[in-house]
Amino acid sequence: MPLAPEFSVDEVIITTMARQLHGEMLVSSVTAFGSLAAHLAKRLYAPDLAVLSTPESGMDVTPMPTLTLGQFLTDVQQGIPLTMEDIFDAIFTDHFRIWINPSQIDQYGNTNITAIGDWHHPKVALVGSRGIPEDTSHLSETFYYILNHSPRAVLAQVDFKSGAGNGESRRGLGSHGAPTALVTDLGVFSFTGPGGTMAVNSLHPGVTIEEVQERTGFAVYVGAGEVAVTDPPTEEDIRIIRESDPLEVRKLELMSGPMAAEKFVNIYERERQALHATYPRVGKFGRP
Amino acid sequence: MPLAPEFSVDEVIITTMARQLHGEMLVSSVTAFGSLAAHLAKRLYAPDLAVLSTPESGMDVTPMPTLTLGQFLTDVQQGIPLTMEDIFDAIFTDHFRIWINPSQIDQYGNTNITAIGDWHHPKVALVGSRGIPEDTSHLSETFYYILNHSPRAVLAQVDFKSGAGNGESRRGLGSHGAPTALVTDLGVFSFTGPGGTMAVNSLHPGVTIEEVQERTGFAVYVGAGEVAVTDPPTEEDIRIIRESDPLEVRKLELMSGPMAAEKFVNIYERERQALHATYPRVGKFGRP
Amino acid sequence: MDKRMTIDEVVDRIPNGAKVAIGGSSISRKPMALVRALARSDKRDLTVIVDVGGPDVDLLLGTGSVSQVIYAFVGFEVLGLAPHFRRARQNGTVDFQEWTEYTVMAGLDATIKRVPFIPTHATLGTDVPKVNTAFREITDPFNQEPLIAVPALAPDVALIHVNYADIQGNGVILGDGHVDVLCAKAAKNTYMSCERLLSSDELQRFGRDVQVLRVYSKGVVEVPWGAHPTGCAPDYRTDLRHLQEYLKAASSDAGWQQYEADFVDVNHRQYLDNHGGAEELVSRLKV
Amino acid sequence: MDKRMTIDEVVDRIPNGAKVAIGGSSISRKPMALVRALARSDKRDLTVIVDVGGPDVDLLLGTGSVSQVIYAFVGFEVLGLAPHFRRARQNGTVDFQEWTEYTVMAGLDATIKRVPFIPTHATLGTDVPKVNTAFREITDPFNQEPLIAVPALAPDVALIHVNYADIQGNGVILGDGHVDVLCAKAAKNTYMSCERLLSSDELQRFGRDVQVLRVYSKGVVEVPWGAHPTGCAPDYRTDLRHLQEYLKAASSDAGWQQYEADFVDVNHRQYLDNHGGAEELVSRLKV
Repeated sequence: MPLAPEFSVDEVIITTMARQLHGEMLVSSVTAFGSLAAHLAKRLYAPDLAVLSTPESGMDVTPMPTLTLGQFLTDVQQGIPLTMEDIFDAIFTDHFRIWINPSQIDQYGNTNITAIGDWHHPKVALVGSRGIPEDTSHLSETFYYILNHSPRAVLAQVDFKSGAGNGESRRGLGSHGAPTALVTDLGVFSFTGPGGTMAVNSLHPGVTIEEVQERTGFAVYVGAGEVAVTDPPTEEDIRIIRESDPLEVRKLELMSGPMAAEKFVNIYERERQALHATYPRVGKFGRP
Repeated sequence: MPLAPEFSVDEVIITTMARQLHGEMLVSSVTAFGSLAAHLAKRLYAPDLAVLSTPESGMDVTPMPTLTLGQFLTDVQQGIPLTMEDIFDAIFTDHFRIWINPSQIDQYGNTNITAIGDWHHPKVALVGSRGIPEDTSHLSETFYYILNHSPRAVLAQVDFKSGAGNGESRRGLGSHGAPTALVTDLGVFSFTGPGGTMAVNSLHPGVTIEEVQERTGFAVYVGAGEVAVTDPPTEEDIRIIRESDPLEVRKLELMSGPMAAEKFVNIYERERQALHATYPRVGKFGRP
Repeated sequence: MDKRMTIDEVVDRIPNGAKVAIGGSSISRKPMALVRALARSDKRDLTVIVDVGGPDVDLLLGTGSVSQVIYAFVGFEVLGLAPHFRRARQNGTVDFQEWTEYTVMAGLDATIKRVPFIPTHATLGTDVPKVNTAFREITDPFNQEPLIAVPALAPDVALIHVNYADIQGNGVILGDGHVDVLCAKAAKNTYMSCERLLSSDELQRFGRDVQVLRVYSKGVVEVPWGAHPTGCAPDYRTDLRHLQEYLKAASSDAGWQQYEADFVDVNHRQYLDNHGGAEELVSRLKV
Repeated sequence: MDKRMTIDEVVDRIPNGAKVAIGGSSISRKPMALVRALARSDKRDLTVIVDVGGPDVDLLLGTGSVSQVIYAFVGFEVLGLAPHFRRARQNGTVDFQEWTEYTVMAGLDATIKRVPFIPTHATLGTDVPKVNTAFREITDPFNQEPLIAVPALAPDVALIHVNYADIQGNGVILGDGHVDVLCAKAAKNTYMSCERLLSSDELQRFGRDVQVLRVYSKGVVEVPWGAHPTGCAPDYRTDLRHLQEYLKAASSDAGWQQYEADFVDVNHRQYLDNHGGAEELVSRLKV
């Protein structure tokens, strides 16, 4: 496949995320990046994936990133309805994959979405561990992404372990749920360094090791020899990503402030029409 | 209501069973007697009952006793489908009732459907405890019936406790699942005698205490004063029972030998037509 | 049995200090009409139990109705953090107990199955058991491995919102089920609002979409738009514009007082009128 | 992924000594075509795991394929006791482990949730824990009360029969679900026969009747009448006449040898022909 003549960082990240997925797995998403990575993977790299259209349901229907987590795609009888019990049974039986976007990840791959600072007196209270503890104690592969690689996000030690990484977090868990990969705007990292610490797998085109060390809160392990460059997206990768996200919901995750607000309003207004066009209200069989 | 001019023992038993049921409970049945008692109760005595049409599903559709445990009544979209998880959640939360027909019941209300003789070397291996242990550890009311009251069926001690009665069986259980009532062809019994043993509540019309003692494997407790007579069925009870069981599936439970075989064949041939007439194959919405 | 009641009759049945489980998930199918009525009532010291919380938890914190929150997550998803939740966590004015998505489900299931706990490996290796004092680490009697014993969560009340219900208390959920059925089965008293009441015969046509069984329902209220501003698939999407206003209002005392006056201390009809009425909502939110 | 295979390919994948969980319930929706193929194969020393067993367990005992049975119930319902099961229990020729309906479900669920046990009050006060050596009585760490620890049941293989499936291994169950989904999720390898294969698009129209998810299926076989002589609602009722013949045959060695020759040691088409063909079955068994 010819490489895309030009691509943006979100497209590099989504393509790289997509290429990590494989096998016949339920794939759930609570972000546009996760949703698009799953969709792209199913189209090009892992055709057996059972991609969900909402965080917990709508199996095997083309997901479209929406601001409301695809909560409408289970209306029409495309997509197989699942229950929360199905989701956690799939996690416990290792038939589930998800790309997690933590607020903090540390050198051992411990992750934090709960609080900045001490849990009991947080500087910033975040959202709570949600389902990350289940993922990090049961899945044979756990995937993380961070869009803005910085010393505050990728640091020596997380303030609170919402998810279990390597090292002493493994006590009583063995390898179940150990961290597999971290994708950031700088590169792809694994946890194969000394003692299961973070190591460089590949750097995105144009990124240097110095930049990585500068923007990381600890010394990232770099193996011997040449550092690989991340395979860039192909034209087909880019085409599928752009077709799958006509509203550009993915761009929101990269923005903040007034720019994001404007984009948000714009997407929200167009979302209804787009959803309606993509998923006409044929209604549910037997529905009065 | 006028009493029925004439009625048979099965109709007395079913009516008596029906009059024990009350409240808003899921009622499941694996016998014609249980199914008819539930149906009669809902019609006349306990309108809030949620009667199932199969052992585990088909809630709130008129059950018709069938040789195949009503497995067809969930075809048409009458009746709310339940799962086995729903059934046991209803048992554990005490929203469930069932009339159990044990092979043996003893003076403490322990019941046996597993084996005659020693479990390891049974004289007769029966079917296994099925769900009776769940009922007798969780329900606030447990109901039993026996069609042929005899010293072999109603005895001092069961050969194997498939279900927990009173006395030392209550250890660690408290009152959860303790026996409530036993209905036989002789009368209605509770477990309110000394130490939670079996006691006479009422005798069916024409039955004497002597007959009960004769046909029981232990001395049944009889309270002071006059022994009550079971309220006989009314004409409406009888009418509903007969209308609800046009094939007379209930009669099979009272028969044995060639007579039963003949009846069985007769019912089985007519069942298909009767089911078809009662539950036309409108088919399931959305079914190809 | 006809279990219809009004929103206020539901609130009257919730005592001060009650443990209230709330269905739905973050910005999806929260029983917001019931939650708003509870928030504007004088009920206090509530313990709120949610798997994935959002505007429901945040509003009850904003009105000072809550003394404890048991949660796996509280947030506004794409819109960001929950303002009153964040403030209360940081000020320590309310007791918070952090659980996780499965352990909340397991805690409710333990109550349903009348067992004191359910064992799991979930949360081992994380800091959750360090801050959640309800959890206990036990040793598996079979293999001597460490396990977390998740204790039973026993709500006094469950509040859920569904698409359709009948007057007997059967409920149809057409979109994602979230943990509503677990809440309904685990709570001593479950109250359900619905977009529309149907006859029991109509309801039965939904087959396995009938997810809430009447034996678990104590009361049913017909409340169109009863999940607003959260979404109720397939009837309407989440009102993110309103949630943006909510976040803006919650950022100042004056703003919040105005929000309460306009959208909390009013009955459901006035609430809809203050959004320009149902027609306006239809045009923005029906897909 | 196209997971279609033949009945014999399914049997080839089941090793001697395998733990085989079988779906259905007594005389309802047992995967009898797969069970018959297993029974006529040279596979031996199988452990059969059923919640509510019937002709499935009895046939595999009759052909000497089984060395252990884990069960809550084995019987022919209205027709009475299971002859080979009864004989084997009384002669002690096979190892039997008596569980109960919920504990079998809990044991499978423990494997699904990767926990060594699930606690319950069920079977306390009965003799089941006295004869079932797999159960263990534990003391609840919270209230020091006695509980039964139900150990995980880990099938190597699950065999189930459904109404419709697609070639990817999604399965639709229209009648009662029994414990088929638990078997499918708990087993290392799940093989599913179906009355009819549908396209995945057709299958999705069944909504929540799609109960078996393809991620749990290793193989799919289209076998019309695949549950016969048990019933498969709503497609056909239980063939009680054939089960009567079965019981008669099982009462003598000669009768049983003849039964095996006519109905076990033959492929599925011959099996149907020996019943006078599908048309004959339709006339007797379709409702």
